[in-house]
Amino acid sequence: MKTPARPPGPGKRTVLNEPLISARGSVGRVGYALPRDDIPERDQARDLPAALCREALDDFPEVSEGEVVRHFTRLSQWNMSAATTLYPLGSCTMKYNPVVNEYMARLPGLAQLHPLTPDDQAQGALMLLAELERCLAEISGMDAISLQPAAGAQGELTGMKLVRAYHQDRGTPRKKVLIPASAHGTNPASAALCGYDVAQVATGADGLLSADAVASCTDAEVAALMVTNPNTLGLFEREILRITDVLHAHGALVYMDGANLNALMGVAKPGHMGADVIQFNLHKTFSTPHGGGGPGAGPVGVKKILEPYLPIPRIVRQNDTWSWSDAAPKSIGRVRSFYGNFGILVRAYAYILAMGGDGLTHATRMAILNANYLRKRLESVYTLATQEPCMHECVFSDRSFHQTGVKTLDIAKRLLDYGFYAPTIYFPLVVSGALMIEPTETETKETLDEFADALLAIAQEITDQPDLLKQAPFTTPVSRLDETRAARRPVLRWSRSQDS
Amino acid sequence: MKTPARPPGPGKRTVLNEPLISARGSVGRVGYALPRDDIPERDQARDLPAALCREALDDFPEVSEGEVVRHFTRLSQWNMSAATTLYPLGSCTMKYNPVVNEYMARLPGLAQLHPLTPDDQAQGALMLLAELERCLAEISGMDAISLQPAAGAQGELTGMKLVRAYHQDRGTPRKKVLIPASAHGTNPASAALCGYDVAQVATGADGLLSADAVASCTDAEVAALMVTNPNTLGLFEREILRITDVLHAHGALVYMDGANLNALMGVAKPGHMGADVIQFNLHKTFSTPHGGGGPGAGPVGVKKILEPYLPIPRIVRQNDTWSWSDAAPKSIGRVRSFYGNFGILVRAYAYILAMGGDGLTHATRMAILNANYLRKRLESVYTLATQEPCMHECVFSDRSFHQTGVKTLDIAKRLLDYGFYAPTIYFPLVVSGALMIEPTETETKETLDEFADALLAIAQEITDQPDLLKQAPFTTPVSRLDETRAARRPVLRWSRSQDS
Amino acid sequence: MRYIPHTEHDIQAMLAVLGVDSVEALIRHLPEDLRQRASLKLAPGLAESEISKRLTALAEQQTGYSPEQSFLGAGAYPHLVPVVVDQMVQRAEFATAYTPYQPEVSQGTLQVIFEFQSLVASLLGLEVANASMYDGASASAEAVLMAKRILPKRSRVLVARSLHPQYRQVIQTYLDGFPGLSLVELGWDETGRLEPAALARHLDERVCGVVVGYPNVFGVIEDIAAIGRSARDAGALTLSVTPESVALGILKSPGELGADIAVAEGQSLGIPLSYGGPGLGLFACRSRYVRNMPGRLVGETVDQEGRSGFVLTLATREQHIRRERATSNICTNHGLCALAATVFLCLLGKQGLRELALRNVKNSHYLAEALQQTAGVQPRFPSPFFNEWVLTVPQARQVWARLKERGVIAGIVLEDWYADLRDCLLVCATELHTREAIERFGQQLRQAVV
Amino acid sequence: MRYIPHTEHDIQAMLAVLGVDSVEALIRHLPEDLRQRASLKLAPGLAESEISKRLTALAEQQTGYSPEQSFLGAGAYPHLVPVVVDQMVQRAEFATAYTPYQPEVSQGTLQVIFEFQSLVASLLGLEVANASMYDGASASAEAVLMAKRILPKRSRVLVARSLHPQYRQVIQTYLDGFPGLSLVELGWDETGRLEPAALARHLDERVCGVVVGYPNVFGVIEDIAAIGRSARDAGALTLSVTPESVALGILKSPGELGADIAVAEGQSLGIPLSYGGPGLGLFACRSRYVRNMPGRLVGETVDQEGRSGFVLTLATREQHIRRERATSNICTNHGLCALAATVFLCLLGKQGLRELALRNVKNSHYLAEALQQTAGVQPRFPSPFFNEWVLTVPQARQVWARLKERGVIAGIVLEDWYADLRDCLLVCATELHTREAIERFGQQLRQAVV
Ligand SMILES: Cc1ncc(COP(=O)(O)O)c(C=O)c1O
Ligand SMILES: Cc1ncc(COP(=O)(O)O)c(C=O)c1O
Repeated sequence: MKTPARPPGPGKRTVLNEPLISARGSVGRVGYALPRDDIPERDQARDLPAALCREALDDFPEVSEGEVVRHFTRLSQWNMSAATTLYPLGSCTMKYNPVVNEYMARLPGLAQLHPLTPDDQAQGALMLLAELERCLAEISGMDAISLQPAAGAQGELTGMKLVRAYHQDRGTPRKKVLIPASAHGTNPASAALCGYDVAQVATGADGLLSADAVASCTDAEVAALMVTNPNTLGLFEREILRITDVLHAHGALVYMDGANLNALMGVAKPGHMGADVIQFNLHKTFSTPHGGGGPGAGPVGVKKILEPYLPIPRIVRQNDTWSWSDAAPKSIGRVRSFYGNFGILVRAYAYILAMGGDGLTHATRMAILNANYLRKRLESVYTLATQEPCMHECVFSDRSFHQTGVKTLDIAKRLLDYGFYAPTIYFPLVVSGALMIEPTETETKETLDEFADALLAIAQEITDQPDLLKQAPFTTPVSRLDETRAARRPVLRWSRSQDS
Repeated sequence: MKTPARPPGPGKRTVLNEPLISARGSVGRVGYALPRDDIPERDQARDLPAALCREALDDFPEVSEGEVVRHFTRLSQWNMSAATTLYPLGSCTMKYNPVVNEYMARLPGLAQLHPLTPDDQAQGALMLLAELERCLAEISGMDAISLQPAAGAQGELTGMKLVRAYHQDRGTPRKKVLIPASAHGTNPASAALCGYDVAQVATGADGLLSADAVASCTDAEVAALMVTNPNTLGLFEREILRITDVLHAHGALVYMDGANLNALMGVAKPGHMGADVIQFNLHKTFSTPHGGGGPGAGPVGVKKILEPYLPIPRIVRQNDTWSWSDAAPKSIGRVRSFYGNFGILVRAYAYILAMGGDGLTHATRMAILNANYLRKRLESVYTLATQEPCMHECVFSDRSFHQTGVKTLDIAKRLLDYGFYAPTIYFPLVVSGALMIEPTETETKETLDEFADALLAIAQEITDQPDLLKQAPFTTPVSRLDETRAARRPVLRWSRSQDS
Repeated sequence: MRYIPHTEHDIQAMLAVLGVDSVEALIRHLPEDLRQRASLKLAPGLAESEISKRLTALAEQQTGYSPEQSFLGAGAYPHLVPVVVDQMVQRAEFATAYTPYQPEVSQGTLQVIFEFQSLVASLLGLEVANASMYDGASASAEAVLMAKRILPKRSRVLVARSLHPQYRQVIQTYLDGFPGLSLVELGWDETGRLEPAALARHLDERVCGVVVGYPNVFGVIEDIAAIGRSARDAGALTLSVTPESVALGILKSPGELGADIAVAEGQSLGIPLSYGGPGLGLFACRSRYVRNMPGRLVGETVDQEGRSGFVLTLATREQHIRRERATSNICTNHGLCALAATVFLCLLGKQGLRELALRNVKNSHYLAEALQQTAGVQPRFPSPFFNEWVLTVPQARQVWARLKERGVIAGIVLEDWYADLRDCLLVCATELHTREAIERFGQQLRQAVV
Repeated sequence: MRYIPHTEHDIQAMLAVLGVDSVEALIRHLPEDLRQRASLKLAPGLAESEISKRLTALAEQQTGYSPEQSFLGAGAYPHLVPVVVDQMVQRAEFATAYTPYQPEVSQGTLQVIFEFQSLVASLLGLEVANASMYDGASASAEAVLMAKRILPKRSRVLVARSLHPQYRQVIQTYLDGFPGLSLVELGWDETGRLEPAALARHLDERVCGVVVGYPNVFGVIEDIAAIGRSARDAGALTLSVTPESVALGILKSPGELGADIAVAEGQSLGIPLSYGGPGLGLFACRSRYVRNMPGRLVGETVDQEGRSGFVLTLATREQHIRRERATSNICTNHGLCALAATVFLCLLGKQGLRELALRNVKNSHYLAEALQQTAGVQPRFPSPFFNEWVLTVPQARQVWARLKERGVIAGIVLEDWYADLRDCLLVCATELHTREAIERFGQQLRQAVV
């Protein structure tokens, strides 16, 4: 482990600056060619009256194909990514994304399939989706699946709509949704989007939700509890069965945020814990690339009681043919066009095929092992958010270095100099200056050791040279950016003046 | 144009060191899976006696798939490349490599085709090759083509074998090959490989070959002249017709090194200049990626008189079917297995399809314009190797900065700090400290200006701070490497001790 | 397992550090009755070549479907995708990074999003665009909610019935249960455009926004300017929704016509059809509404040395800070699709997008002419269109089925979506439809209509 | 033109700087009678989608060829290629760089080559390997020339006739006209191995090297150790040639058996068949001969701060320095194929390459058994083999043709290569041949032999 110098030695760079693409190019330059036009000449103004037509797209680039390739290739190198380094973002499950899945999603028969292709001509795609539904049901212990939601948050929204439809259907619309303080921001946002009032349930000092705390908030106005298990501190909610019982006893439902399913595959099923509805984050647990911020996929799984409300269309089988059906009078409707992020679903399915049942179980176990190992290696120097045993991620707080003036943010920035992406920081909110580390099962022991060594070296730097940290990072394409200025005087697009 | 600082500001890097892959991994770790073995159990020792079997490949890596991806992805970022910056290597024609060609070469029907597939089942591939032969003949003005040679140098070898076979066939084997002093090293090496004595013809002070100089060396022992046109100074050999006449008058042949064909397409044909045989460097003129050093492809084109000697097999057409034929009693034989670098030939063919005849002509003209433009922008500060008008590349010498102690090498290294790859240096040998710049037609005027500005800024640095240049580069993954040590104590492979 | 690096030795070494004797010990704190004993009932893991075989078999089971002879549009459009787009999307540094929380090592993603925002704002003719939404449909729903945030006292949103029905369904789903906002649908007139009388009837001080397709699901080009004027007069916002973004290469932008919020489906911009997803939601608005916008935003700023750089900004709108009071629940968006669209738009550029749009106009109008050569076939709405339109065909459903048997997918039978539009087909032609395919469709139609 | 950026305006601006009025003026110095007036007779340029259509059509014109039912080997072998290999090969930083002349910005390529050299040296069991040659055949020829350089006084090279005939042809071509070196071919014995008597007869002080296939073209595993002993006794070098590198995952390495120079065709290591090219020449030798080696070499060294780094080294052997006295004329080699093989070997690793090799042994021997169930079919040489072998089949040529009609390519008819080997087929099975395909071949053979 070499400590990065300050200022660094010669940088590891082979690419210098890259301006905005709008600053490249030349009037009339092109990077495309349309196929030959063999259709007889037509009067364009007759086909489309000039009054409907826009002026030229003047601030669009005019660049050659080679310029485009160079521009984006250069830009790409300024990213850290899971393919180039440990990317231990807690709650995000940045595991290795198998390359074969990329090839599978691009098979012409899948990538070029129009969503309105008559069902009898799209049997392969339908079978794939039906099979994926079956796999997700088996893994989660839920009864029925809808693959439609485009991401975790849309899965939550869908799930809460189901809850709403359920209570409505029973003639007892309810007003409140309970959400633990440690929950991910999308949980309260999704509940609110469904018109629910959000009531926060306190998380215990141990980071866990107690059945008593839940019971004390639960009444006939509670539509559901949104609970994450393992929760955002990486802890398995040990009282989950008692908790879900409390809700069910009050006629309320349990929404389980399945973003942390990577800690459960083959180990425990949400369906057995009393969850009535969960979402899957396929881009996390099932290893589809995160794409710099999506696309992901957020299927929902439900118990039988909620099945009638699932989004339309649903896949149904008749004899040996699969088809889409809108015949679901109680359905909440649609949450997006067509059937879901098919390209992502293909990748997730390919991943499940590669892993098999035992492989998925092994993944979960190794994810837990990795997180515990890091926790152990760091706990003597960094303060754990809680002493409870962790599952697939571990959370530290900034308590031990409060007096040095060093903040969690500084540690995160300094880690970049050591060649690692930073963990999730300042989340969950219940932990002071949280540092939330999720290594995933695809990292090697050696990498974990290097990462732990880096964090330990940084701990030493906090003591020895706290100012160093406040200036970090030193080895990145840019140094710390002025976020205040960005928010005060937002510049959200290029302008012509900027280009020159 | 910002001058790079010394030492640089924070580097543009997001990736730090990457050890040898042998330093990664763990005993028993794997990065592969074979398909399920459904063949009945067999006695391995009966199939293959143990005495024939090796011990374990102990110094092979044991790494996961994710480790492999990360290792090579990280390493890739340490390269400059034509896709990320101007790569103005003279004589190498580092033009933009169209991405579509990569997809074409990977079409399963081409990429998975076994070379011994019966001809009637490989008609598409054969047609493609036949069509490519036709295109190359048209572009070069030669009568017949063999696509077999794997690279330019193998094309030269093939060509010289043809020359040899020709003279042999006439009962007058000859001993000598004339080669101008400015020639590429592969020319004399290829001639020597064919058993010829190499006689050097002096290049004139203007960088050109004179017919008189050639005539004074030509006698009945001369088998051929190997001439490059435009030559390696980027100059069109104006006396080429007189020169080739001299050779032919003596019963000798003319080999033209076609590596600089990018300067001639649609402008002039080697076949009209008296060339009897040329090689094409498809990786240069026809834009196939250089691959960090190949694979390329080096087809040869010949005049009718040499056709009988072309390598076997040749493509022949009967009615509407194409097939391979070995029926060429005078053939020199084979220079490699099968038919040539098919995957590269596909890319070159796709390139020709994209460009069309006019496009290729335009490419040549713009390549010439770009080189002349750079020449003009630099000539007042850098000393031109010759005042002759240049074609697709221009060559400067180190004469003007001899007294500063700065060498061509230093300028090359300093260019790296400015974000550009360096031109070819110290070649051609006839120019003192040559700096040989070939921008190609795919570079924009803006990039040429940035590059010229960088070279002008460096010229200023030569005057102001010559020591700076001798230390350059400052912004690269490593600084200048000790080449003497590498050669004195060669370490050509990893050793177990190194890994730990 | 090739994706999981742990050897038995690694595991033992790690357990030793942990001071436990088995991985099992790490999950022993889970309630006994929740711990799964049985293995997952999934097939054993496969090698790469087996996965490839399996999926190739499924991919090739799309019997009879031939893209060349399919004239399906209706919310998803076949267009050329330059391979450079795919090549850039495959760059692992883009594909395997996540939301750029650490800007110093995410400038690649951030600059791309900034460029994307710039291009989208320009395409939609508005001042600000966000970093992407899931798709056009959910973006429409978010736009409606945004209008409500801007005009919180108002309780209605008017939605053209001619807006793509899936988009309307999604808006409806998002609105269900959303407090104080209901949806009113407005019909179309004989031109296929939003019926002015209906608009006038419903446009009052209770209305926060008017939502209209541009082009609408019939391919008809709505008069956004007129609608916008009416809406503005009523103090309501105009929301335009474009399911086919290539149309904006030639049509006046929603912004210049007066839309306050414009959304679009960006699938046409370099994203494969992929059986309908992932798509790309484009979202733009006037800058005065930026703080009500859903989704991520990237802004330009400077670093400590004054160098320009990019960061996520105005995040106080978002769920991770504002939680239940956020402008949206969106978190993971469609970043990689935004990259694809950015590369696509850069390649096509100023000239290319227009040329592409015009080629769509030309091909589809040529097809329209070819189809109308069959007696009884005529355009349902006598209005200009971009690349799809509705035609009346006697016995449309049977004709559609007959054509399908001959390998031609004659768009969709519109009755499936609009019970009141009998004997109508919605067909589409893009730059990918060759003259031959178009003429063949014309001939086949003649034979199929008997 | 999308690949060429010059606008008319750019051209004018550049011409203005040059002080000339046209591009034409820049080539006016060319002799008038050489200046081409007519346009090139080539079709007009195509758009990307048109190129793709054209080439897809050609690619699909390989009528009737089905890789699953093809049992062709004979110098080119179908093997699994993990997609990671292709993904790395597509990294533009590798693909579009050239020979790493500037090591400071080429460490990616250089380190890969260093790793490649390490893996190849280990695979071939020798001390030094170079940065790659074109293919196995030309590498063999270069190996022969190298032997001559090492033993310049000697004038003969002995080549086993059982070496792949294309390799022999290439050696012959390289030797033609090469001063002072001629080729003598040695036959095989009844086991298919190099005939010891012939070797003994020819091995004298005129011989610089003995070249033998390992396995040879019949799939037979030669006794390199014995040959090596004889050669060493005669002061000659032993040159082994492996056309199927996967075999070296299980066979003893040429180096440990006593080969002085070992070459191989690396196509099997992650490189697609691609109708026979590009392949990959592997080349290794004892370290005392390194200065006689052809091709590039990468060595490890340190930079000015003492950090380890890689450079091209020992270049004084090469054409760009030594010119006509170079050890070879090779310049551009097969760098990207070397990258592919490196990635392939890293993925398979110590365990995988062996497992892969054993699977080849198993599948091919199962096939051998299946084929021998047909009366009259038997192995031509009673020797161990790796994954291909020669079988005697009554009326082989007709049987081959009948099988072809049934969709099975029964390897090659060996008589085409060896007139004296009548009624022989050379067939191959690898890990890609399924049990089903193998058994089907067995059945079809039974039906074809009548
Ligand atoms: C715990 C948790 N829940 C929900 C989400 C939301 O998922 P998505 O980003 O896919 O919308 C996330 C991730 O961002 C998460 O970590
Ligand atoms: C002028 C010239 N001739 C011949 C060659 C040899 O070509 P190759 O490297 O493809 O063997 C080259 C390039 O390296 C060259 O520049």
